[in-house]
Amino acid sequence: MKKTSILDVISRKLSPFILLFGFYLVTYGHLSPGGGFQGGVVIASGIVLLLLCQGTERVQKLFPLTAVSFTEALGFFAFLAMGFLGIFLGSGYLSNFLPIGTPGEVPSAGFILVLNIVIGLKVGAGITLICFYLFKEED
Amino acid sequence: MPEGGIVLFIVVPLAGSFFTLLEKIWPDRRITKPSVLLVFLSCLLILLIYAKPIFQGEEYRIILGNWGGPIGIAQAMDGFAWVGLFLVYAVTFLALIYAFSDKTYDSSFYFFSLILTSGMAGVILAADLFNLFVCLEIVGISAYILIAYAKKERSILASFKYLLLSSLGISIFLLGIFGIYRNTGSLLFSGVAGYFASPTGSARETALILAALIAGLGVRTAFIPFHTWLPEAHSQAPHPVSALLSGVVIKVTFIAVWRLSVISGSLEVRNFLLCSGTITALVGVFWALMQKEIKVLLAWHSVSQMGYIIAGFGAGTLLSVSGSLFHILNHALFKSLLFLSLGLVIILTNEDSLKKIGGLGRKYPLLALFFTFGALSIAGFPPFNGFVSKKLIMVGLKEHPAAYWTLWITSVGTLASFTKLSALFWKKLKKQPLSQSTPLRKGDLQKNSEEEVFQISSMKKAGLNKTAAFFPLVVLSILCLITGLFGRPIFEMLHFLIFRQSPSGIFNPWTMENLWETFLVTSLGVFSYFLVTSRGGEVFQSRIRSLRLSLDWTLVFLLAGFISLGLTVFLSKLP
Amino acid sequence: MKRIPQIVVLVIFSAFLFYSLQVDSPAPQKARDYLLQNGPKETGAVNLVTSIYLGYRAFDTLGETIVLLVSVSGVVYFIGKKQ
Amino acid sequence: MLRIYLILILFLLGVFGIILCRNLIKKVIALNIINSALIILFIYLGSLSGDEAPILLDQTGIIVDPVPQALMLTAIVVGICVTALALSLVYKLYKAYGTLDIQEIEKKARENA
Repeated sequence: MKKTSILDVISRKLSPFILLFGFYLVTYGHLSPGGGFQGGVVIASGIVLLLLCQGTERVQKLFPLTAVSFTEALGFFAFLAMGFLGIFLGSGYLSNFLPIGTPGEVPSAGFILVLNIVIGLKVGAGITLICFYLFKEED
Repeated sequence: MPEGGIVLFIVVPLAGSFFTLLEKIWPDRRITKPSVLLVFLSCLLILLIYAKPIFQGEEYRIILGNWGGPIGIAQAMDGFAWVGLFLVYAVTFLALIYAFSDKTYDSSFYFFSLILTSGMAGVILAADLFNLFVCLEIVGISAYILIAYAKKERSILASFKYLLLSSLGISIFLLGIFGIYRNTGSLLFSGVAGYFASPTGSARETALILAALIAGLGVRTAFIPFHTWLPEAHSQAPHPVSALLSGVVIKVTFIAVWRLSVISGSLEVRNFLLCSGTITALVGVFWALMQKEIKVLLAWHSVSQMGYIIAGFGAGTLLSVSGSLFHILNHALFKSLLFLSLGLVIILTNEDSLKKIGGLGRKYPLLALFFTFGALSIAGFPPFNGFVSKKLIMVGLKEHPAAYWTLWITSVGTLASFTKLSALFWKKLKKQPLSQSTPLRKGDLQKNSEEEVFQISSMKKAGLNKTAAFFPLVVLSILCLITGLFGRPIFEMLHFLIFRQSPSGIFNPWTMENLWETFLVTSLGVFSYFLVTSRGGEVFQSRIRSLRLSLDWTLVFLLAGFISLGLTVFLSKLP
Repeated sequence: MKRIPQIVVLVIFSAFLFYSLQVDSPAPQKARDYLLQNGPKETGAVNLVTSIYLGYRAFDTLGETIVLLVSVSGVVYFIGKKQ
Repeated sequence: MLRIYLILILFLLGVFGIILCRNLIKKVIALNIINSALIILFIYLGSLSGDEAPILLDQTGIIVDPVPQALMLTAIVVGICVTALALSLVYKLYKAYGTLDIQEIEKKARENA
């Protein structure tokens, strides 16, 4: 079955916008509907679209496997470290220690904004890795 | 010690697991073992710091992160949780030291076990239903991976069956959380207590909620309708993992069942637990007696000893409840001692069926000694700890004669199956065991193949570091002995931890009548051992062994258990 | 055939659920009313769902990222390496 | 009243599937059906007490109960992780036993034991 070039072109053009939308969902998580998980999954779907259409080798140049698994592990321990900071600076484990700012503007949720970004990257990397390993074994 | 420190029990193993991940990136710098040692020593240290206030009856309840309002996650640390945490850290520490001795376990094994430890600490400290759900999921997912760690066919199949069964159980548990949230609007255990004190929902909804909560947790505690996954999963896991699973993981989920049934205060759940516990004990020991593989026999024994614990809790009298907590502690000690010591036997002879090994006592007297420590304490022999806690449960069960006599027969069965297991060490095989050093001539092999013959390889040849393997066995044997000798003070301490008042009567296990009863049980046990290993017995054993439960039947058992629990609660709630 | 008793148990299970699961009235709204007043003040987030799962109940999210990390390393452990 | 019965039928569909299907992948799919049925159940409960998204930016009506939505985020990701692990176990089982039918796998396992 000859590989048509439509998929190739479309995926290359479409996935940057998917990734952009994913990052929007992550960073605006505390204002508009969205947040770490939903944004992370949208980022993962952008990368998986590339995986499906371009095949695993070419995607590995853009998202090398070691870097993705590194962000995943680091994301979890950044979350853990934020918890510890909560003890020293805030009032208890996982409590807010950054200034809250006025609710409604972008830099407003302090602790939650940083956690959102950490979770977004981690879920994105995690689900890409799962799909990557399940696809990679196929070809 | 500020109560904010409770969360350290969950977070310190997590921080430790970070270093085991680092080893994947820099494999040459060996940081896994020191980080595991550091994690467990610091956790035990924090536990000791909390010991003094806890034993004076202090209790810590915190909302994580000190957020206001009814939404925060609550955690509670009381005496009962202290005993659970001590159990988790002590037994996991010794099992991981045992794993140090075997080089096949690389850094990812310690990563999964550290996450398992933090999940178990989370289950014990949870005072919030949804947090309990998440921690159960953490314990579950790391247990699935650890069971299938050896990547053998049978262990992957056992892990997949366990995954399906406990995922269905967790979904039923979610149904229970749904019911609680719908009626109380909060997920805290205090909300649950408030609901069961004055149920706003109708009788049928309370029945659904209670049955869903207890059945969801029951799958992980393996009492009778939900026990089907345990023998396969515990026997196919690597040796330190099966010691961990039998010794600690099922106890931790039973602590959650204990908490929920105490909060719900419903008598029907207690009676259900009593009769299901006694049946589990009997079924467990009966099937254990029939097995020919060492670890399957031990796994069936975990089922039957859990039956003791559940029946003790179900009876509800002061003596039997503290006896069952004491038995949780003792069972974790001697069951992990048995799994670890027999794991060494299996590694050395790389044979795990009872029929093919014999006469190990002469070659490995130390191993035989550790095994006898574990076997005597599980069978309930006087100086060891099984004797004290089993006597407590039996005395507490006096009012329920049916349960009393079933558990009495179970102790006879336990003794019979452990004489069968000890045949490993004293029974001479027809053919002398070939030691590794004698060169095997080609002719020699055919001649011996029909008799049961095995090669004993020495510890070094099997690639085991002797001290790391024997250290946990020594510590566990000493602990078994100490908790046995100082049975009464420990019992009084546990009694105080649960009921906040010291025990009324003086419980003295060392009466002549108890010793006479143990002697009777021993003689009956040895007699039934010979009965079982007789000609007819062997045929009967192989027929029972051939009964295998397929996966969909285990799921149907789960649903049947859930329905029976729901109906008993519903029928009793009818006005 | 062997499936009959299984189907019987399943039918009883469904009947029990149909009979006992009731969702006629919404849950008491203590949490939502509390959040309406001092949700944004305490956490600064306007989206209440995010303020719950990253603020009030951040520990559940921590537990869940552990599950994700363990599951990914489990998949890598079973499928990743070429023996 | 119909909505709750539809959700319950979806849940029971999953339970029937996980027990009666012989193909392993169908059992994993049935597990997902059970998980999504529970998620819909919780969200449906939350939606009973209001009709607007829980965002406090110039909202007019009564907002929906946000707590079940936050809980279900966790349940969704837990469902994904368990499915991913189950699929990798199914893959290893397929490589080991050569078939996806649970009864053949159990027959083969009994022979080897």
